[in-house]
Order: sequence, then structure tokens, then C-alpha cells
Amino acid sequence: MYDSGKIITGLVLFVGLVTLPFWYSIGKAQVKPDPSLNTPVINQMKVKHCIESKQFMIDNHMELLNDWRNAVVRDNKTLYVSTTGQSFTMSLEVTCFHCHSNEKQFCNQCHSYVNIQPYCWECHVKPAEEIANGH
Amino acid sequence: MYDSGKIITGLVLFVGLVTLPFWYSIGKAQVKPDPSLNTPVINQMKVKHCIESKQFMIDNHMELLNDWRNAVVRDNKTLYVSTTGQSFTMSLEVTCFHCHSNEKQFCNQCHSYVNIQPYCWECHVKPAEEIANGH
Amino acid sequence: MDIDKRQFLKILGISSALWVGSRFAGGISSLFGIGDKFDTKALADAGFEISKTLPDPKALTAKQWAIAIDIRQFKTADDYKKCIMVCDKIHNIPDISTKQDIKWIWEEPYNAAFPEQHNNYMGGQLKDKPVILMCNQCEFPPCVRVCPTGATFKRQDGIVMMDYHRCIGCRYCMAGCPYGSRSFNFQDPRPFLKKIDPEYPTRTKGVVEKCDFCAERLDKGLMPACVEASNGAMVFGDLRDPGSDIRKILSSNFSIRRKPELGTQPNVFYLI
Amino acid sequence: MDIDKRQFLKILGISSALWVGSRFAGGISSLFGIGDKFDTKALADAGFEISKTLPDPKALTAKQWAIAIDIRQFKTADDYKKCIMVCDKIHNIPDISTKQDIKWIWEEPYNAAFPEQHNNYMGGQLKDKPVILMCNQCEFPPCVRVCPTGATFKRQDGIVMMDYHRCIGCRYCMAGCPYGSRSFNFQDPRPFLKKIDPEYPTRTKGVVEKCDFCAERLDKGLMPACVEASNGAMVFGDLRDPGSDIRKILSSNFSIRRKPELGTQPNVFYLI
Repeated sequence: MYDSGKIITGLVLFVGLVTLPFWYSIGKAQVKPDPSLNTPVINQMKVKHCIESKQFMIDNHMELLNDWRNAVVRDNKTLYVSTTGQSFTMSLEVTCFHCHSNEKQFCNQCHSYVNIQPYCWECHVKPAEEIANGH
Repeated sequence: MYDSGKIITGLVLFVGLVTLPFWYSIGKAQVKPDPSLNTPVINQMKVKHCIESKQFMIDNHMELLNDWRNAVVRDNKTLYVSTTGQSFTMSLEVTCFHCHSNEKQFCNQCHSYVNIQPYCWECHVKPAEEIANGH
Repeated sequence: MDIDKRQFLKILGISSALWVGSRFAGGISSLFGIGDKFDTKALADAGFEISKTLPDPKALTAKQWAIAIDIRQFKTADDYKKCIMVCDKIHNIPDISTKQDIKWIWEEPYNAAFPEQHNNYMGGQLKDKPVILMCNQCEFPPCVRVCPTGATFKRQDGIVMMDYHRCIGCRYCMAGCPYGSRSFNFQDPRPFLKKIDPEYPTRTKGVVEKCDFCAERLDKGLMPACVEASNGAMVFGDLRDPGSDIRKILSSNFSIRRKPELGTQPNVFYLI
Repeated sequence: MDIDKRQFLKILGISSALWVGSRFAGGISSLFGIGDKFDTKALADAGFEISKTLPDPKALTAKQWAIAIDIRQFKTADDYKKCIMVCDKIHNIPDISTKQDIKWIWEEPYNAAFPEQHNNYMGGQLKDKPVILMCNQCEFPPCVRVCPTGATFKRQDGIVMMDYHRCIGCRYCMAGCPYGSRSFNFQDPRPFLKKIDPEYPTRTKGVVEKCDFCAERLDKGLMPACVEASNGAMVFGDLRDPGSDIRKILSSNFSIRRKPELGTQPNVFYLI
């Protein structure tokens, strides 16, 4: 076996690079996400229920929002009828932010934890509390 | 000298071709042109005078008509002031044919003699006597 | 099986590439085990009640929307201003005092709006008269033809629509549009907005934008904002409906369109 | 001098060619000794009184002639007919019932005359209404640019004129004209003329012809025949004269021109 030195060095570098995310997180405090539902509108609800079940929303909100976007922008459809038969306007601002007016305490909890930066906010206006603080 | 046969034949042919018009006319009766001035309008004139002198018209009518054509069509000019100071409308139909209403007895006399076929008549309308006979 | 080191490395490389590719194709989320993909078709096939998306029953519908602008009714500066301001306001259109300005609806003198129609001998009152301009919502829109991503597309009601999510800022559409109806965001527009309407998104640096006949209002049952503000100087309606107001006004008035010779078939008509 | 046969023949050939050429250049007439060329310049230099050519003092003059056609005043078939017939009559324009017909002034439906202006939603009364068409006497005439012989040229008063004597029938001008205003004589037109006006020439097989705003009438002080016959539905005048009737009517009425986008700057205006 020739060039064993170079090959072993290369392998070590490769394994190091592949596992970099794990090394990078070592020693950092990983705060478990805890999205807050403490907003004026939610607090006034008798039955606290999103447009679909909590687990469905946790699992699928990104798919759902993607479908909404295409339905509204490309197919002239503006109404979402949920599995329970309720109608909602498909709109981040009008529907989602009406209840979830606490972006930092709600959206960002998980997004930060999984290190995702959705760029919705570049165009869609953040809930009112955020506008006051600038962007 | 070689090829003398071919060269002499060629020279004879050449001279024959060059002098063809003369051979062609031999034996034909050459009637001397005699343009007629016997038209109603000319007969009524006290002093029979064209727009310029007779000799000038014989010599230069083709140049004059060419100048008229360019003056009328290209320079918006319609009046000809002759050397005697008289004004005439520059027009074959209105001016020339007014007096010379006898194309066959006037124009064609010389034109046939010198074997010229002016194509004026393809567009300009011949004097009235000719129209009646067709064209 | 008898493979040498060379073949082994080759197989290893190809396999790794395939694995990485499949993980990305499966979506980033599945890397973290957050959840499975929501499969409405499978649910529906299994007999479960599922959600659906619908148009608003109040939505205004048409085969081909069009606007007729009666420029004879635009007399004072305010007649123009009220149409333009309402659009700027509800669509969060920034006011940038350079060539990088964004415009959906704007005014230009007659002889600039209709450069070929113009002749030097027309009445002074028409020649320099400002005319309201906007996207012509062409029946054969060059912008749609040249868009490489489908960000610009034609709706079923004839509106030439922008899907800002898909715009990559290549500006082919701006090169294609013969009417200058499209603006590019050279920068974040928000610093140039005095007030942001939170119910309508702003745009972002690097996307192109334009008038869309207030598609968002039509889908809620409202007329375009400029038409509503024009006090009857603009007539909006379905060009394919012989009984529509716009058809009536077009059949009883002489109308012109911008650069009709290009064959785009503009759907903004001007009554002179 | 010592030349061989080869050189001798060469010199002989060149000399012959030069001699023949000079005889032709000198004119056929001198071959027959009929007379010398009339040299006005020499006569003038010698102090002799000489002839001269002048425009008619009654001639109508302008910097740019133009016609405004008020199509609203054309109502009955006779309104069109009287304008077209007078032109056909005084210019000896034949009536050929095939595609080889000759036309100087003719009528076509609005949507054919203004193909880009046309939209499917205009009033029926305008869409199919016949419009009087003729040569537009373009300010920038394509026919003049392409004519290889100068047979088509622009007069000082803006009229695009044909010198039929120079036309070689190449039909480049017909290819260049965007308005179909030119006709080619595929055959001798005379058999197709019921009556020939002897004061105006006919044309001949192989030349192109078109309307010239009655240049021959203007030069005598008369208005174009169609204008005279139109009873005021056509207004003729100098476009460069701010006080002319045509300027007044153009400034107080909306007018369109045929295919203005081509940049030919037509001088026939239509009041709609």
C-alpha cells in the first residue's frame, strides 16, 4: 500500500467535515422549543383550536402554507375549508397572524431550534407588534 | 500566315454586317419627308409661326420636348416663355397637338424617313383624328 | 465477487452521491425527523374527509378583464392623483425619487404614451395631456413568454399575474414589455414606504413587480381600486361579455390602445 | 515604331470601341446630320435672348401638402363614389375587373385600412365603415428610397411624384409601400378605358402608377379633384402653414393616420 499517509489524512478530514454540525453544537445550550400561545386573540378563545389539529399543524404547516400560496396566487382561490368544515381566508396576515401575533415567541421558537430561516418576512408583513419595533 | 481562310471569311462577314443598313435600303424608294401643315388650326393662323423658328424646331424639337418633360414633371414648371417672349403651356396635348393635329402627315413624315419610332404615343394621347381611328 | 480497489472506490462514490441526493430530495425536514409528508391524496383515497381550497363565492369573475379609460373625464390634477394614490397605498408601492422608482399606475403626456399616434399638428390640449398608464394585461403578453420560471403567468380571467415567490429577478419580462409597465426592486422597498399596509405584502430586493388589475380585490368581490376611485372615468368589465359596461362604452366611443401594432392585444382602452 | 500583329489587333479593337461609344454619346441625330445640339448656355453667354421655363403664377404652392379626410361626413355610397369617379375620369385610370386593377383612390373597410387600430369591440358602425384611401404622400416615403432610377421622387411641396418616363417597372416601390397605394400596369391600360381624356396621358404596360394629389391641377391653381368633389369632407392644405384650414381642423379634431408606427409620416389624416 503506497501513499498511506495521504489517504489516512484525507479520510480523517472527510469524517471531520461530515460530522461538523455535531462538533459545532457541542457545548451549546440546546433550549427545547416552546412556542407560546399567549396572545390576546388566543387568550379570548373558549376552545383553543387552530385551523387543523395541533399535531397536523406542527407536522405540515409548511406544506399547507405552500399549498395556500399556490392556491391564492395561481388559482384565484382564497378560501380554505378545513377537515372540520370551517372556512378560512388563505392569508398569512389575515388568518395566521390574527391569532399568532407573537412571531418571536411562536414562529421563531422552532425555526431557531432547527436552524431554519424562512424568508416569508422579506415581503409578508410581520404581526403588528413587530412593525412597531422596525424590521 | 496561317488560318488565312478563316480570317478572310471573318473580315468579309464583318464588313457585310457593318454596312448592312445600306444593303438593306438598296432598291427601296426613299420618299423625301414632307411634313404637312394642313390642319384646321394652322390654316386659320394669319402668321404661321411655331413657338420658335421653323429651323430651330426642326433641329431641336426633341431636345425641347425633353426639357419640357423634366420641367413639368420634376420641377413643377408648366410655362414656356419663348425667345420672342410668348408664353406657352408645356404640353404635347394642349400645345403641340393643338396645331399639329395631323400626326401621320406631320410627325411621322420625318420619323419614318429616319427610321425613328418615338414611343410618346404609348402614354400621350394622339391628336383627336387618331383617336377616332383607334390606336 | 472479485473487485479491485479502483472499482470499490468508484461504487462507493456513486452510492454516496445517490444517498445524499435522495436525502435532499426527501426534504430537509425529514433529516430532523419532525414529521412525514402530508399526503392528501392518500387520505382521500382512504375515505377520510379532507380539506379543500375554494374561490370566494363573492369573487368577480370574467373571461377577460379590461379597463376603458375615458381621458376626457380626467381634468384636474386631482382626477389623476386619486387613482394613483389609492393604488400606491393599498399595494405598499414605495416612493423612490430616482430612476429606481416603482410604478404600477402612473401618468405620462399623450405624445409619450402614444408615440406613433402622435402627430405634430394635433390639438395642444391633447398633445400634452397626461394619460393614466398601467399594465395592459395583454392578451398575448410578451412578459409571460419570456419568463423563465413561470413567475409571470396568465390567470384564467386574463390577468397577467406575478408570483413574486418565483421571481428570480432576471428582468427578461422588463425587456419584453413594450409598455414599461414593470419595475425592478433594486433595493429593499420598505425604507421608502411611509406607511405599510400590513394586509398586503411588500416586495423584496431583486423581484420585478407591476399592476395586476387588483387581482386580490377581484378575488374578494371588489373592483380595482383605481376604477373605484375614478368616479366613472374608468370602466372595468368582462370584454367577452357582450352585455358588460365596458363593451357598451367601447361600442359607442372611439377608443385607442397603446402600440396596437405589436399584436399584444392590450386590454386597457383609451377613450379620446 | 515596331508593333506585332497581336498589338495591332488590340489597338484596333480599343479604338473601334471608343469610336462607337463616342458616336452613341453624341446622339443618334448627329449621325444623320440633321442639326447641331441647341446650346442655351452658349446663346445666353453670347447675349442672345433665350427661352425659359416658369411655374404658372396661378399654381398653388406649399411646403407640405396634406389632406384631412373627415370619415364622419362620408355617409352614402355616393359620397365615396363622387370622389373616386372624378379621379378615375380625369387621370384615365382603367377599370380592370381582376387583381391587375389600377387604383389611385379607393375605399376599404375601417378594419382593413387600420388593421392595428382595429379591435373586436368597437362600434359596428365604425368597424365595417368604408374609408377613402389614397397615396399618403409620406414625409419619409419608402418608395422613393427604393426606386433605382429616380422615377419616384419627392417634389418641393412634399408630393411623392412619379416620372413615368423613367419607370422601368421593377416594382421595388410597390414592395416598399406599406399602404398598397401603387398599381402596376401588367398590360396596356387603354383597352380598359371607356373614354380617354386626351389632355392627360394614359400609362403604358410595365410602369407603376399612383395618386399624386393631382399635382397637375395644383400646378394650374386647382385643388385636387377628390377634395373638390368631396363637398368639404376632405380638407386640403399646407401642413407647415399654421393658419391653413388643415392645421385648424387637425388641431380641433382627433385624427389618426395609417400605420403611423412605421415612421413614414403619412400626410393623409383621418378624422374619426
